[in-house]
Amino acid sequence: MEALERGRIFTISDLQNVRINIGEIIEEEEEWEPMGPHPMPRIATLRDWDFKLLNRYKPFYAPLCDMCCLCTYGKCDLTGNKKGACGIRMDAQQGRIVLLACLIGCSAHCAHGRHLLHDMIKKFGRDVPIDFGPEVNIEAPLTRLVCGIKPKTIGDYDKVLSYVEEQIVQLADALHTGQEGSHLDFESKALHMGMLDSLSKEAADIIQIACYHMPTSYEGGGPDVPMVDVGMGTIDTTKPVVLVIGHNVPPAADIGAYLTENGLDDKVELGGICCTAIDTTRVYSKAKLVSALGRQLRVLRAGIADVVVIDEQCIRADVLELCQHTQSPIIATNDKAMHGLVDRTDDDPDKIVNDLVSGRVPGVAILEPDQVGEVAVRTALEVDKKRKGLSYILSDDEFKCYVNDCIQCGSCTLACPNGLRIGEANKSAAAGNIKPLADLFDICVGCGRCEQVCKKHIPIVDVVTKAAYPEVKEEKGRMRIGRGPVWDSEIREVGAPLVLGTIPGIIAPIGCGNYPNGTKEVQLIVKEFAERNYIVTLTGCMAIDSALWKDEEGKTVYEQHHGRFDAGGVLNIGSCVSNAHIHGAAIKVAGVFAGRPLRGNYEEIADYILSRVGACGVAWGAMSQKAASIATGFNRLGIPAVVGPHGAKYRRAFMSRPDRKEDWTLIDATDGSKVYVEPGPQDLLVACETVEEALPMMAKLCIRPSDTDRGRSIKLTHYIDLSLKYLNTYPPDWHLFVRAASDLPIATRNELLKKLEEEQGWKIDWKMKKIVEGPIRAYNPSFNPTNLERLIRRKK
Amino acid sequence: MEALERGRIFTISDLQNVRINIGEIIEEEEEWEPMGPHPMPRIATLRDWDFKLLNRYKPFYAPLCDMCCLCTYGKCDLTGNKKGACGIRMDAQQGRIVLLACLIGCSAHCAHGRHLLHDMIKKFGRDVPIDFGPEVNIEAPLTRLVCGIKPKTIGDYDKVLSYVEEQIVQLADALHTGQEGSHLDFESKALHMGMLDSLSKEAADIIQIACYHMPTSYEGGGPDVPMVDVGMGTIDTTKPVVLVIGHNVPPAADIGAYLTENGLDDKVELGGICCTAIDTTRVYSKAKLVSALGRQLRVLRAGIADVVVIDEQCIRADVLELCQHTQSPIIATNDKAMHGLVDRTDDDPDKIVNDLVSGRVPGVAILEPDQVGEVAVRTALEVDKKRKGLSYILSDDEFKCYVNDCIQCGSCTLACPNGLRIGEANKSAAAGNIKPLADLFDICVGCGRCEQVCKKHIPIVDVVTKAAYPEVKEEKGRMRIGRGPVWDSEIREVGAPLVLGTIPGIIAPIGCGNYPNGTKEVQLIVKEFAERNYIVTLTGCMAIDSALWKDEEGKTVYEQHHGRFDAGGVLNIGSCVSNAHIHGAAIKVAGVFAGRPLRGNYEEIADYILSRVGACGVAWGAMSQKAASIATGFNRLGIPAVVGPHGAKYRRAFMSRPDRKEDWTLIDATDGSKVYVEPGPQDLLVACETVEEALPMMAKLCIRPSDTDRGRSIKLTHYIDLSLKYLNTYPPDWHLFVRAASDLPIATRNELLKKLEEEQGWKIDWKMKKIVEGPIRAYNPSFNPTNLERLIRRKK
Amino acid sequence: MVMEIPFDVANIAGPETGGIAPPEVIGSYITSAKKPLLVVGSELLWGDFFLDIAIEIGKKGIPIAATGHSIKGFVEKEYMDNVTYYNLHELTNCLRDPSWKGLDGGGNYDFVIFYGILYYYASQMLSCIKNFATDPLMRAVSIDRYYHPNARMSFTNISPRMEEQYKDMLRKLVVSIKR
Amino acid sequence: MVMEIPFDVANIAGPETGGIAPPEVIGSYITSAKKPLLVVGSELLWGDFFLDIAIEIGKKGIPIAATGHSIKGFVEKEYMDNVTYYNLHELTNCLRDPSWKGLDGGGNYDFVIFYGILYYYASQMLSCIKNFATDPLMRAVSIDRYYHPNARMSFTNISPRMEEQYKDMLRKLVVSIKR
Ligand code: SF4
Ligand code: SF4
Ligand code: SF4
Ligand code: SF4
Ligand code: SF4
Ligand code: SF4
Ligand code: SF4
Ligand code: SF4
Repeated sequence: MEALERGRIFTISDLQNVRINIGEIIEEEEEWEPMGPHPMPRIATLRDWDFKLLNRYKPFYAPLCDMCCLCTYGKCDLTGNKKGACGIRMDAQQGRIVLLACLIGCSAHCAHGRHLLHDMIKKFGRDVPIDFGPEVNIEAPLTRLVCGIKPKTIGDYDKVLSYVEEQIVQLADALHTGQEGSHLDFESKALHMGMLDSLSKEAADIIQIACYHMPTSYEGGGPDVPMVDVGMGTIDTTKPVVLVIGHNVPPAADIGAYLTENGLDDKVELGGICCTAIDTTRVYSKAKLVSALGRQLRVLRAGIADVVVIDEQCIRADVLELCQHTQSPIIATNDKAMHGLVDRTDDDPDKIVNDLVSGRVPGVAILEPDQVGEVAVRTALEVDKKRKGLSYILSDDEFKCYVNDCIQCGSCTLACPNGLRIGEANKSAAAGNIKPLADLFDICVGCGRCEQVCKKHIPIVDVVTKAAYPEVKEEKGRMRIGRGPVWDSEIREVGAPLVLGTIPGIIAPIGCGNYPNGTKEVQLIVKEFAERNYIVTLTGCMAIDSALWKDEEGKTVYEQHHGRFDAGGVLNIGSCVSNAHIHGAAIKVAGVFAGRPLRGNYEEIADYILSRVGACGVAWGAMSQKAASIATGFNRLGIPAVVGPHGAKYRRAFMSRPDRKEDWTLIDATDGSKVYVEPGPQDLLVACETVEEALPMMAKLCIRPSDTDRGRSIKLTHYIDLSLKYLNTYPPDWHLFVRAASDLPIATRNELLKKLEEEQGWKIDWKMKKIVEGPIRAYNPSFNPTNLERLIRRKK
Repeated sequence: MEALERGRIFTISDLQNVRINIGEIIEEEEEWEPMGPHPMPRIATLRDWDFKLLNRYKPFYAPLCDMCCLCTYGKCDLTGNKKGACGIRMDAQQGRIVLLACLIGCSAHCAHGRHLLHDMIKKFGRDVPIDFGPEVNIEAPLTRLVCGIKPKTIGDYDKVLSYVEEQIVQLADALHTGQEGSHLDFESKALHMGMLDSLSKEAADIIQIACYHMPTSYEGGGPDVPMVDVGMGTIDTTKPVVLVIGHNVPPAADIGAYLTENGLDDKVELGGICCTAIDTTRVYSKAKLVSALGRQLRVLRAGIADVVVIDEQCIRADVLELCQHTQSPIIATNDKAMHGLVDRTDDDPDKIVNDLVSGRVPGVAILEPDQVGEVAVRTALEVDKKRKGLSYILSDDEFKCYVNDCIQCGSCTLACPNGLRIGEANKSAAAGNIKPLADLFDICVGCGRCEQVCKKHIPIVDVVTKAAYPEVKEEKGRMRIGRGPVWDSEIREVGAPLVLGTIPGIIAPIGCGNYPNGTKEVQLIVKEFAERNYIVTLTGCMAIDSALWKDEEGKTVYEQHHGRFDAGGVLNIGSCVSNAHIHGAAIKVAGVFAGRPLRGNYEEIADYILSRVGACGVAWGAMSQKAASIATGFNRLGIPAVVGPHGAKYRRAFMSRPDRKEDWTLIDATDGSKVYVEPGPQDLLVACETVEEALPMMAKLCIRPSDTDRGRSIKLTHYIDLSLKYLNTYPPDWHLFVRAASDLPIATRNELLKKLEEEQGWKIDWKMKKIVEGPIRAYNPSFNPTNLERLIRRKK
Repeated sequence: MVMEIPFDVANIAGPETGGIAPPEVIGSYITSAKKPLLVVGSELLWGDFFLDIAIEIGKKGIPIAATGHSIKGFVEKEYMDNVTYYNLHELTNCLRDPSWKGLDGGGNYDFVIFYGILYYYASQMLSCIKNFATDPLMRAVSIDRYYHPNARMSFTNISPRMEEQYKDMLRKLVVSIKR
Repeated sequence: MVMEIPFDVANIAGPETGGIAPPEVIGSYITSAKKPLLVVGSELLWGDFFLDIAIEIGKKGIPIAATGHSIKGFVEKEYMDNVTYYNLHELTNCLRDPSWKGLDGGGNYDFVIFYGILYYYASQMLSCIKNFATDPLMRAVSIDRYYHPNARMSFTNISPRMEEQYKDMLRKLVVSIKR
């Protein structure tokens, strides 16, 4: 047989008497766009871009541990930037740990995507089309941008995920003792991992949207997605309750399908926690959102579930123990989280149900999603009967005993990640005032560490829940279900205002629920920015938690605001994996609005976004490794992120130094000249101590060097206004962002010019209302900022 | 176009006017063996097997840290098996950390293999045949066993590595906060990772053997491989010296090729450290082995290298700093370890050489292996001239000053992983006796931690080197170069004696150089077992270190013993990745000798090996994450491993409890009966405090339930004999292994029977010389041990 | 040196942990500083008293970086001499760089006093200073109601019912800062 | 309780670290044991004196598990009463299991004394006991020349030049074990 070259066009007529065993048929790809410079970048491909970022935003390290314990030379003491036995220094070691966190986070998304793909191909075949309706032409911005691939069917994601997997393993190798010695290279690798993370999320969400017909731009999708109930009070516990927890929707989807097929929609409650819950509402309209991660322990302890179905990620490691306590059988549905349960995949459902209902086994593993629905629902129906009348909320007497038992020893406070003063609250409850205890309910992140140390064996979490129960059981919010990708048509509308700055920015609250002061702050962030005409795009736990709070009229932020990707919109994009569409929106601004080529062109697009797209992520409760890789993925694409104070424990931040002029010199692509610019965005990753501090910070981080004067004046208005509102003062650096009088809001222009003259010593021509001297640069409407030499149009 | 199904036979005549763009041509695979039950197992596929192992060898945990710091809820205090904020307990957390270590280790091997494959396909194409000569039919035992694939060309490793990468990422996902709650499931995953590790190593070594024509069973391979020089004294420092460090051979191979092509073989020294060095000797006969990992710091400090070329793994993280000190330019050749150096791939060699020689840059990165040779050699030639006359060994005066400076404060001792008493040795040196200092040279693992804390800024490592220098500079050992796979023909010869026990076992010293008492102990292990007719198969650092010591006649263990896979052989299998061939040998015993089907049949083969193949690994200096995954890979396949005392810091061991009868009940496949057997092997992973303890332990761990009486008597002889020799006493448990008088060595049978009667109260029929009562089971020559119900031939 | 449990019990960073000292000792340690900086955070707003203490320290000529939203308090008290809003993360990012010009343009500080800052956030920033602001050495202390192992010196953990004693300690501290 | 640096300086496991105590205190603590076990390791062979101390403790009726190759010393001294060779890893694996029958078949121990064992190996085994042998509680002390944070009690680090003092401490310890 003739040797055939891979990738060459090969004409059948050349062959005679040949049988070909077709491995993979690659249709000749339509030439949808010429390939860019960096398709499927490897570790070193985009390192130059990373080093540019890392030079301006020099990695900042705050070790959570001064030791390294990664090999048996250790523990090594690295305090004071000392070297360990392998020669590594503290700075590189911190970079390594950051890379490790991003690795775990990215792997979670990628493995989830791969798992989905396996299951979906098995169920629907490889050829499920990727078609998101008339308004979405760029179906997969990250896939195009990073891989140079335009996916047509879910089968196309095979190579995308293989690429990601290969890269993850390459990066994992770099973690080995005796590899990198430079913290910058560790960070470049972490940024690479972050990019892979974003790509993986896009893959996962696209696969599930395609297969489950989740909302897109077909009817009922986009801004018009329906609302769904949120809160512990939304579950009717008189019915059998199935509770799903995790991130991988197929088992929950099967439960929904089983309920519908068997006419049980109104007889059985299907509720969920975290992202599986969000995604379940995208496929099954009767599903309810019980809570975000922060309340998982409390929901489980409250015993509302007759059956708990877990899949993967963000599941309490003690879920089995907790469910045994409330006599709720558990079904593990994913090989990544099997909790020691016996694998009963393919076993007779009758037998499994029987074993679960009788309590012979505390739970089972069923790894085939399509076998879960029947077992879960039938078990819930039976178990519900047995559990009728049982209550796991403390009785009044129990509550009293416990709060009286407390000796205010303070151990719980020392064990609490937030240092909550439980002893004091107990004391006050014992004296008759339960408010301090009840108030803890929202602030507590529900981790249970306090209970591990209480010498009086007080079930602290239950005590707090009891105190708050009157409100909790009424808790009923409303949330728009996850809408998935932002439409190209929406981008076309807002592209100009966004880039020019007249829509002041995109605020993207993402991720977990480790908030310093409870869920209410999330709602405040959403409200504050939506009211100021920012576009607010939510995903994951923050999308859920912000739905818990209502205004005076009883409306949640979703009810107060429209769901369009437009000024003042409050969008639930979807689960954690859906936040890839926020990247997607930024990328589409460059592609759809600015006409930049996307295919294999990551560096240019990231450069574009960094200088022009005023977007800012906020992970106010950032907790997990996924949050680390998500933020890092935003950062590589040029999008800054603000984290809550716990975020300082990620060990690394990316902050610039506005006082270092050399770091803030950009190239004007128009003529290649170097321009010293205002610090926009000043940081790529920064923690704020309080929400009051975070609000103006986020406004500031939406400022970009490319802003028009009108846009800048709007952004400055909000920056100054939010500072005045929450910090009672002008921000000390607002003048840095003033290039010309026209950058100042008209309403306050005089006042501000006066301040510039008096406080900064700027020269003002009061007649012309012009700034004559002072700004770091003059406003130049044709400024075409870039960090990339190769984008200079004509060299001078 | 018609839809074509993947994998189906597809006849050309059915198509008309069609052009097919061939993606990948899969030749119809010859049916070489029917597919076994578990090809390409996923996480849960072999979990039953794991749980069997984990039930007998219950995971033992010794935390190195009582805290968890993996997410921003932390640090969590898990002391006393408390739960963290995510609900995880200490035991599961330790399993998680073990999985993490194995992940990093396995990724190193897999990523190395993938990197090689990329480079080799680029250089040689996909079709390099995998052909290891007439004596090797089973070219890739692990690939067949795990994947069900019989690789024909290196291109076939694409799918093998994709499989591994996918699984690694799945397992990495399981590390995320909120996944597994059971330590058993973490361990099952670690075992899965260990298996993937072994497969990855096989892939990597097979690819490089195939492409570089490394020794196989063609002429000059196998037992007849040549010897090579080992030791710091073997480098002629009057010549320009290129020093290669790491694990990935292509850049070093290119250096060798460049030297040969340019007639510089005898003008430039090519020396190496670690596995790259081993593999370089497999491709370039003039290469020299300077040292194993343990001396890297000292070799670099000694400044013998004019150019240092690093690739990946086991490179000191401060290599750049060290090379700058000795004015040796450095070339980084791998994207996993770039050390912040500027990427000069594809740049003009003249310019690069110039920059390096002039010292304008301390080093460069060149990621294309075939560009390295020229730059490295030309740079060495030039730099050598500049460095002539420079010495980095302390002068006598400097040495005196330093030892006098020492105030015996003891800080260095507290910083030293081995607690070495440097202050005392300095004191003695100051008083004129340098022996204590010189003696430290071999014990010190060369980590440099001591120097980080010395308030007197004494370069302790240099001081020790100086004291030992007279011997060190004479250090010249001889080592057989890595021979690669064990031959099928060898297996055929030794299969019976091995399984029957007349060759008492295979001892496999593997891995790193973190020895408790220096390199000499490695040589002792090799010598002791080779002299007792075990087969000793070495790889990696232990292969190098054991070559450093000579007997009275000036011979090293390699010179004393033949290199056949046969009784008394001392084989250097190769670098770390080559130790897959030790798995391979065990697998071939089951396949070639016992005729068990291999394809996709991991569980059965592991079961076979566990009960029948008396092999035992020893990682006396186990240090890295790779060592963790290597050992775990051995374990899943049923091969035990002994580690040095540092191994206790891996946190987890696998030890059985011989006193728990229920754990030691096997099935006799002949009739399905349950048989309570002697504990063979007693442990799968155990640390020994001293080499004296390790020697009898290893002999014991070669005992298997399937031993014939003759075989058992030989194994017992060595177990008892080694105990008597090194512990001065009979092992307390030797009687457990006696089933019948015929299990006892004839020479000492009477004496031993007497002891059994007196000490254990067994009943002996002295006339018949028979044991009448006592043993835990009678010897049954037709016993067919298994742990797998499904292998019972006929159920009773 | 007395042993104390970190306010977050598992906040044990490694071999180098700071000591516990009474207000007078910390006060005289502060007095030894060449160029000190008082860094305050949002917990300062827990009571007028705490803000007043900061102002008293400020009045001794020690400049104040107001992090979190603590600046609010100073504005309300109309004390803005030498008080500058700064984000704590960004501030620490500057502090770790010896070439930073400081809030006054006159150069970096050799001594920082953390006060009124959320425990774990403060701890992380102290960790950065301990590990990286070593050449020249920057000394950092905390005068919060928590034991801070990453600071060179701090008080013990003080429970809410000891609030009065804590106030007393702060008063003593102010007195013992001589400048 | 005095603070001490672990003999391996970074051997800091977490919030729970053992105390340092003089020989008399450790001795009386041992005296309080119901069923103690002396676990010795290879460093016992560093000198006859150390071996003799073990034997003296053994003679008080405390059984000895000889780990590493320390058994050699006992054989040479011809003291084998209640001395059993055991691998330390395997021994600890048994100790962590409340249902283990012990060396005498009479049940597990409530107290173990580590002596003459390589520092880091001992430390790991003490960590296992501390974290997992909690129900019922097994107490573990070290009488080596090292501070062992994973033991409930141990001596301080003793440098070679303090060898005589260390021997003295061991003598005092033996005297203070009352059985
Ligand atoms: S890095 Fe984490 S696990 Fe390691 S010593 Fe520090 S706290 Fe412990
Ligand atoms: S990886 Fe390096 S720093 Fe970490 S324990 Fe090992 S030798 Fe020490
Ligand atoms: S640990 Fe228990 S007793 Fe102590 S203060 Fe907290 S709730 Fe009260
Ligand atoms: S459950 Fe709530 S109160 Fe208890 S430690 Fe966690 S956050 Fe603190
Ligand atoms: S937002 Fe964070 S906590 Fe919530 S489900 Fe996603 S990863 Fe989990
Ligand atoms: S992963 Fe779990 S135990 Fe570890 S720090 Fe996070 S919450 Fe704590
Ligand atoms: S640290 Fe330095 S001065 Fe102290 S004993 Fe060691 S070598 Fe001597
Ligand atoms: S270099 Fe040698 S003496 Fe120094 S700390 Fe390391 S092992 Fe100990």
